[in-house]
Amino acid sequence: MSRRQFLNDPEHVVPEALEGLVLAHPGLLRLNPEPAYVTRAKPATGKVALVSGGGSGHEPLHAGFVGTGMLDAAVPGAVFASPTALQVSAATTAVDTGQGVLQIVKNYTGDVLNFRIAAEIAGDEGAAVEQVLVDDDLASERADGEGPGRRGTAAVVVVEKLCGALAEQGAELPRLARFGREVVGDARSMGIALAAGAHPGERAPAWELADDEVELGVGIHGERGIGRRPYASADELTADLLDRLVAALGLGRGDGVFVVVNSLGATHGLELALVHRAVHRQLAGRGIEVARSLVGPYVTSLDMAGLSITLVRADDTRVALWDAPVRTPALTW
Amino acid sequence: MSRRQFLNDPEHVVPEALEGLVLAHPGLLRLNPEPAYVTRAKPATGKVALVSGGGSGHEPLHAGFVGTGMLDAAVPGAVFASPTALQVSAATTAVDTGQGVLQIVKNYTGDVLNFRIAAEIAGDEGAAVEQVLVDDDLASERADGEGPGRRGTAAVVVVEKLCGALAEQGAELPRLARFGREVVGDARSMGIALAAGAHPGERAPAWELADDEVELGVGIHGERGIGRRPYASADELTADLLDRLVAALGLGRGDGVFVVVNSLGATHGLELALVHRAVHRQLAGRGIEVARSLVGPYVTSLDMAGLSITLVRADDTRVALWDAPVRTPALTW
Amino acid sequence: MNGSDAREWMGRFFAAFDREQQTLTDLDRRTGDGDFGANLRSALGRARTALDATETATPGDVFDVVSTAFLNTGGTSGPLFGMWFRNLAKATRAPTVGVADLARGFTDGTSTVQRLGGAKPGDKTMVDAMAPAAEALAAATGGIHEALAAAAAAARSGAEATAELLAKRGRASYVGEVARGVLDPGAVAVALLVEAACG
Amino acid sequence: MNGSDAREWMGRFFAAFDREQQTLTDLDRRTGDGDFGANLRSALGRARTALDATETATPGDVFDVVSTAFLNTGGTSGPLFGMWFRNLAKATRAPTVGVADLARGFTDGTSTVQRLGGAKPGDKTMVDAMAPAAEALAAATGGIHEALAAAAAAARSGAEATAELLAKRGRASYVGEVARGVLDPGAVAVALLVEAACG
Ligand SMILES: Nc1ncnc2c1ncn2[C@@H]1O[C@H](COP(=O)(O)OP(=O)(O)O)[C@@H](O)[C@H]1O
Ligand SMILES: Nc1ncnc2c1ncn2[C@@H]1O[C@H](COP(=O)(O)OP(=O)(O)O)[C@@H](O)[C@H]1O
Ligand SMILES: [Mg+2]
Ligand SMILES: [Mg+2]
Ligand SMILES: [Mg+2]
Ligand SMILES: [Mg+2]
Repeated sequence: MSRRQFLNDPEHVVPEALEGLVLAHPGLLRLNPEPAYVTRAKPATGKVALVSGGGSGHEPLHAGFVGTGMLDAAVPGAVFASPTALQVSAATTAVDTGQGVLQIVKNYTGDVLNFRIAAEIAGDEGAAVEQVLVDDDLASERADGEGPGRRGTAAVVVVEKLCGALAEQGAELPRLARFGREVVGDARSMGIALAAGAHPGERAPAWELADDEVELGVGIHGERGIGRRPYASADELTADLLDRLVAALGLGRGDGVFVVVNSLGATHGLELALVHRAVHRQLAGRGIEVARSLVGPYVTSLDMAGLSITLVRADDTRVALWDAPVRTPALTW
Repeated sequence: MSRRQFLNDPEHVVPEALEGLVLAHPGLLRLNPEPAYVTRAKPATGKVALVSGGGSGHEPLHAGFVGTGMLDAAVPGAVFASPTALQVSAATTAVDTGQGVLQIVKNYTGDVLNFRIAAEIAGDEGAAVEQVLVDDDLASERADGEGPGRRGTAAVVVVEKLCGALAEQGAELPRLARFGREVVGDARSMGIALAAGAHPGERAPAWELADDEVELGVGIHGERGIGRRPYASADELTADLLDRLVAALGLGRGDGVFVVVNSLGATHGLELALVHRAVHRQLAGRGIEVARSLVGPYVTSLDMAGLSITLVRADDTRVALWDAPVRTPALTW
Repeated sequence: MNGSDAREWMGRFFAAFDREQQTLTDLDRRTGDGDFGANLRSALGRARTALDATETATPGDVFDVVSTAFLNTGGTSGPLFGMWFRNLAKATRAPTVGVADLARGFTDGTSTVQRLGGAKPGDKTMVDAMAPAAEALAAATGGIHEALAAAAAAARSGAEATAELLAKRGRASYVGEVARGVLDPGAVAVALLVEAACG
Repeated sequence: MNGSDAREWMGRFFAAFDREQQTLTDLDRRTGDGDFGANLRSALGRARTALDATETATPGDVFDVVSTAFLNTGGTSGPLFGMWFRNLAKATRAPTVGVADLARGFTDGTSTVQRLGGAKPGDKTMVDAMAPAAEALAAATGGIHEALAAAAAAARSGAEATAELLAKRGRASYVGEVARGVLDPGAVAVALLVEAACG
């Protein structure tokens, strides 16, 4: 089966989409075209700046989370490719107002390398830079701890929201970085797909599944997951993911969590909502309280038909930060 | 090719999704399970109440637009089927606080019939009810004016937003109804699809397209459109839709419009954003100013790969109403 | 007619529908989308359950329950039948009602259905059985049994006449000539309903 | 070495790359993902254009331009080469620089690449050519030409030796034994670069 997309030149998808995004939110976003990054329309002052970024194809991540209470800048790479070090360092120095910059980086070799270089360059130019590495994807965890480590997936939105709120309250850079790393340590995600997505301009999905199979442990770059399992009801599939997440975080009766039920691209709101119901009921059955939830497309993998579930330990401090005002294209309250 | 969805019993998709939605927004929404409708968690007083509804499968419509500055209640039917008259009348009387109720109805035979009956029943029970019929879909316009008239599609979100803001300001029922009808008269939409969606529990898409064709003028119920045209660049496809919309509204140099670039379900944020760029540039080229835009999934047709473009004439009053605060699951500022 | 007469009428209607459900579905399959039998079954099932669980005094109480059951049903016929019964209920609030009350209920119900659905007699819809039944009741001079028998006969011949008609409203209007010669299921259901009143 | 010597060095490097691009791509196809030639071409194309458009005085100015071009490139090699050149630039800010300056630049560049990429000598990466070149410069006692010739020879034999190695870093580590016997393209590119310094 062949996919098509609405696009002009596949090479220009990212810059054209950035332009279209910023035109839709002139009051919130500004686009720096060269090197490409997106900042708040009204720069914040007197606070640590937050910068994130990574490959495109995950929209609304990251540019959709630029605004009051969340990011100060987002740096988009090509589809599924890291932004360059100079893009990141330019964005970093652009938003630094002297309080320093927290970079939130998803754990992929290219992103890590380019953000690390960007941090050095920005450091040479006088910016204090700290990094929080997000590595929540349980499927990519290896028992021997070898390899590049767990990938960064949808927990990045929770990290950006909570750190964004803490920065807005005037927290200093070292504390912000420490807090962000604690949140990451308490976050795990796992994805599941019913069908792969396709790259802009390509007409075949990245892989095919048998009718009675689902792909378990998919990432957000169209990679295959860690294995297949039989297709089953939403309740059963949810239970499969939750079992693993709850065990990995060691959650038990009385614990509270943030939940993200995240569309990987083409999954409908009806499906997400009913999976969220299953998450809620199953966690309640284990005595785990859902403190807050996000249900929708937050960290997509092009038009993959799939979803991921993220759990992050919640406590009163974190809930207060969650509830703090946020005003971005994709998250506002 | 076969589709799958995340679901349990296909018969229970709607009630399960409603439960999951309301669990995700406990501060905003309340669910009345029987008859099923969704209201604000904190009922408004001292204003005309707004009620909308219709078949499910269009999420976030309508329940996603319940909240301050927009709807007071949403009444969901089964997938692509009108809610019953008693569901609607129950919701209508539940939210009436004596100022009357404005029902916003998309123009489909079943919806029109059931809302009309609901209005009579609620009227018998003492509620003053007026209706605004939304019929923006240009593709279903017939030159001879015969038949059921234009379908109601994505303009309903603009109508709900603007009327919601006006109601919040204390406007009385007759003025609200008049205003809503004026907005509808100034609104046209047109949809285009690259692939059909599939009903929950069904594995085949509703129809197939050749690789070099797109379906023009699709509605939001998986129907085929008014014809096929060759697949082309996003800029060209956008121009095709805009030409028709601009002509139908008689827009010209100096006019201002609201724009909705709406995903019909499975269309990715990158695609929507770059189509929005095309809309913006092409309208600018005609001297038409984009006053405000919405870009995202607002009125979907299950997991259809497609989008619709809506234009609504904007003026200062309407822009002020657009900018008024709104706080709902799917629209907040 | 008192409350228990009305209950018995509805019981006979449910039984008649059980017998004819397949026929009605087949008619809708040939003129519409084939769900008429299922729509009616879910409405009448709900009505039966609700009547069993509800105390009713007047005929109006009985028809209110049936009306609610129909108004809780999807499709086109459900809400229209619901409003028809609602009008009948409004006209029959007395403990015992006569031909004039029934005639008023039938007449108001028919005009509500026409107003809401936009169908006129001759459009090949339920109205083609409702309207003659209402006229027969209104014109009746004898007792209630004769009046209802006349109404039943009028409904039945109105329904039979739909075979010759071309549909102007509802789904049957989409199939045009193909539905010529086929009875309208909504009109047939009305005939069953009024016939059931005769005991 | 002054600013125009540095420019000429870079010009020879561009030319050498043009000759060897296909070979480098083939090596990356066998050990990685096959985009090394394209990544390098886009970086060097950008460097060439920028050098043409920029006034430079010192060797450091030249290497800054090249560094920026690499840091604007994706992939793994782009940013690593960019940081290598950035360190070289920092060590060569004088109008004329000598062996000691170059040695310091090469050494700092290599340790930055090792720190950022986490590769050690023997991991079958560009480091296997960078490290011996830096050591050769640091150990050189003669003039700049002899020193650079020694560095070039060291880089080349370091690159040649990668054939025997099993990759521990980068994409080549995923293919394991399959890449045994194949040169690491990054190391070969370093050899080309240092050889170009010899004129
Ligand atoms: N506009 C109308 N006015 C009156 N009766 C109608 C109208 N449209 C349809 N009907 C009646 O409804 C019947 C079909 O009912 P049903 O199958 O429940 O509706 P649907 O067409 O929605 O599937 C028809 O046989 C006809 O008698
Ligand atoms: N961690 C690392 N440290 C140093 N050099 C590396 C590392 N990983 C890869 N390389 C070098 O990069 C080269 C491949 O570069 P390139 O093709 O641009 O990267 P990618 O693997 O991202 O496609 C390899 O030949 C190797 O020399
Ligand atoms: Mg039918
Ligand atoms: Mg039907
Ligand atoms: Mg490569
Ligand atoms: Mg690569």
